[in-house]
Amino acid sequence: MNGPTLFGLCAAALVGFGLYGLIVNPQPLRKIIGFNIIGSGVFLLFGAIARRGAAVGMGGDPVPQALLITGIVVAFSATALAVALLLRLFDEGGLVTLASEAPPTKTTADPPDA
Amino acid sequence: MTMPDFLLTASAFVLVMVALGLIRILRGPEDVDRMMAAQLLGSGGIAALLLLGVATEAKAVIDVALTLALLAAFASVAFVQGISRPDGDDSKETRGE
Amino acid sequence: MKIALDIFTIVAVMAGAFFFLAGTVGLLRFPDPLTRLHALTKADNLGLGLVVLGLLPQTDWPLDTIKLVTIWLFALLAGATVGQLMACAARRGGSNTVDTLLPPNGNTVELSTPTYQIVGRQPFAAETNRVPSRHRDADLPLNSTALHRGPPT
Amino acid sequence: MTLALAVDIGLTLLILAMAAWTIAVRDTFASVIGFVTYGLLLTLVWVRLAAPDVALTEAAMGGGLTGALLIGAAARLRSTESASRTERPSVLTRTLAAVLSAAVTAALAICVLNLPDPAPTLAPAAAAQLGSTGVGNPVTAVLLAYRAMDTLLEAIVVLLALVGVWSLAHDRAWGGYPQLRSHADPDGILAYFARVMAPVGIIVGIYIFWIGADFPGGKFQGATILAAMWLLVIGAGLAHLPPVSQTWLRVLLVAGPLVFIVIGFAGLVTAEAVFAYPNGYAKPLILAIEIALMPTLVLALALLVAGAPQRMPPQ
Repeated sequence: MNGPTLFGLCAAALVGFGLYGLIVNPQPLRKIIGFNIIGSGVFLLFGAIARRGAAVGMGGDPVPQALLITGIVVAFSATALAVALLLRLFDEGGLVTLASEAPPTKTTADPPDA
Repeated sequence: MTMPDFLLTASAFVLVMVALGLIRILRGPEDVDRMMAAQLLGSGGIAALLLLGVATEAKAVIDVALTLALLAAFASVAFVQGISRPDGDDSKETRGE
Repeated sequence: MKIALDIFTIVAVMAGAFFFLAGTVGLLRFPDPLTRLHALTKADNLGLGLVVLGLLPQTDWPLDTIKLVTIWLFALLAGATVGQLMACAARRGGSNTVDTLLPPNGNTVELSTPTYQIVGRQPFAAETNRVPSRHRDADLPLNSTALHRGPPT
Repeated sequence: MTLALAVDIGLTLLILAMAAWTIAVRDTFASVIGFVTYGLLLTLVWVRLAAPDVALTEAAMGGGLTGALLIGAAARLRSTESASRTERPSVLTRTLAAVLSAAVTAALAICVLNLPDPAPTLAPAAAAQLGSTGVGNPVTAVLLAYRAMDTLLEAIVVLLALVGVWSLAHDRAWGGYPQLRSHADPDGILAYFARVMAPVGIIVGIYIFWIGADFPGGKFQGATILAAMWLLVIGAGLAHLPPVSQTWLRVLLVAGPLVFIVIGFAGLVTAEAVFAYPNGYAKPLILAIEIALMPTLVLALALLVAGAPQRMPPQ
């Protein structure tokens, strides 16, 4: 057992945890968090693979590392968009639910004037 | 025991301490208590990171710790604001634009 | 000279590690948020500070030294600010005391959207039950005896 | 080496415990705190995996900005907590989910244990070309020289996400001010904190950006720090976010990708291919792209956290 293998296994477990949370947690914000944990698990797996590619004096393969940075930024953007969608849903009805028999929503609310 | 070994041991010790402090995150009872544990993890993590970085002579780790210190402070402030704000609604705000 | 600096590093780092131990024990054992906060700041300020101090002789002058000291100053500044804000939040009874932040008449808050009042208000009433009544006075002056009233939890 | 492995094992256990708790805890607010803590631990793991560039990104994005984003949402959605709890899925669903998750974990673990040995790597190829870019940090060289298209698309993704967030505004708030406003006393402790922290933070952000060419760091990490400092100043009540209809804001937001595209396609004329840099000009051109992307990223990241416009624009 060495460091990269250990963290690779850790990453596999994280993907599992995140997937379970994504399915089971009813609140959409929790689903977003679960999704982020899946994402970080995938990143970590990728990072462990990058670490295994250490050569010519570099601590790891720089190509996966560069892709990881891209991935983290894109994951943040996606999270921000998801959160914005969620908040808009909340503004519409005051409730946030993904249940099929959603309670009747009130009329569209207008934002206050500045 | 050489210097890197000592620093690595110290780093592991601080991490263990912080890990025990995380029990407070599990127990709560209030969000403030959880935040304190997160704050402890923040400073403990920075200390462990610095010890680790100096032990392995990885210069970049100091920059990581610097970033962590900045952003951990930012996140803590965002958290306290979130806690003292019931639903994020700000219509009680009196200062106009 | 090298040996003297190394001994200094060892002593300072061990002292810093001790304060992390103290902070953890305090965080786990102290009875209420305000005393726990007291323990936390020891780990924050002294623990990290002594570790940084101990590492100074092992790093290169000047850039790394400046960075290390800056990290500690950030931690001090953030610890002091967040500590005060957290103490305010803890004094109000933590995050669940929605009612303490509402105006005295209780039920009419001008929320930005009419919908919030109908749907969004309901759970608040349920939350209210969890708050000890003596924590409901939101506007006590900071230096009042209120600071000493935290209930053992 | 065994000592280092012990640290790794401890870190792994800590991360797994934190992730499990973040998933399992009832309260959403507590879950967000758990997630930020988890991000902090991941930063340590990236350092252990010898990826300081990724560690910097994770420290800035994972803990800081994502934490602020989620905490704002959790605070606003707090009133929906108890309604959501009633929707807890049945035992059957949970069992099936657990089985599925365990199966995915097992499959991934088998893959990890059967990775090819010796591991394939592009490090020698990257090292061989490093000299021709004039950049010292291989990760930056990969981001801006060999895989420049990825980086361009990434900046555009951030921009598109921002457009998506803005398009969620109510009709009346269209082009108006984002929600984020301060409750802080402008003479209070938070204002003091922001006054001291923000200038130093801005210097650190620019420093992290600047050293990115030769050492771990770069525009994404630096931009995240600067965005966080801007949000801090706003949160302390010392400044306001501009309405999103401001022309200067929109110009700055598109300027970065535009410069990137122009330089990229200029490669068609000056060098042989799109996103190729003419000999000897690689470093200044990479620098020009980074500097142009910087304001775009700072504004876009901060405004992503601020969310959709909620208040009307000035008449």
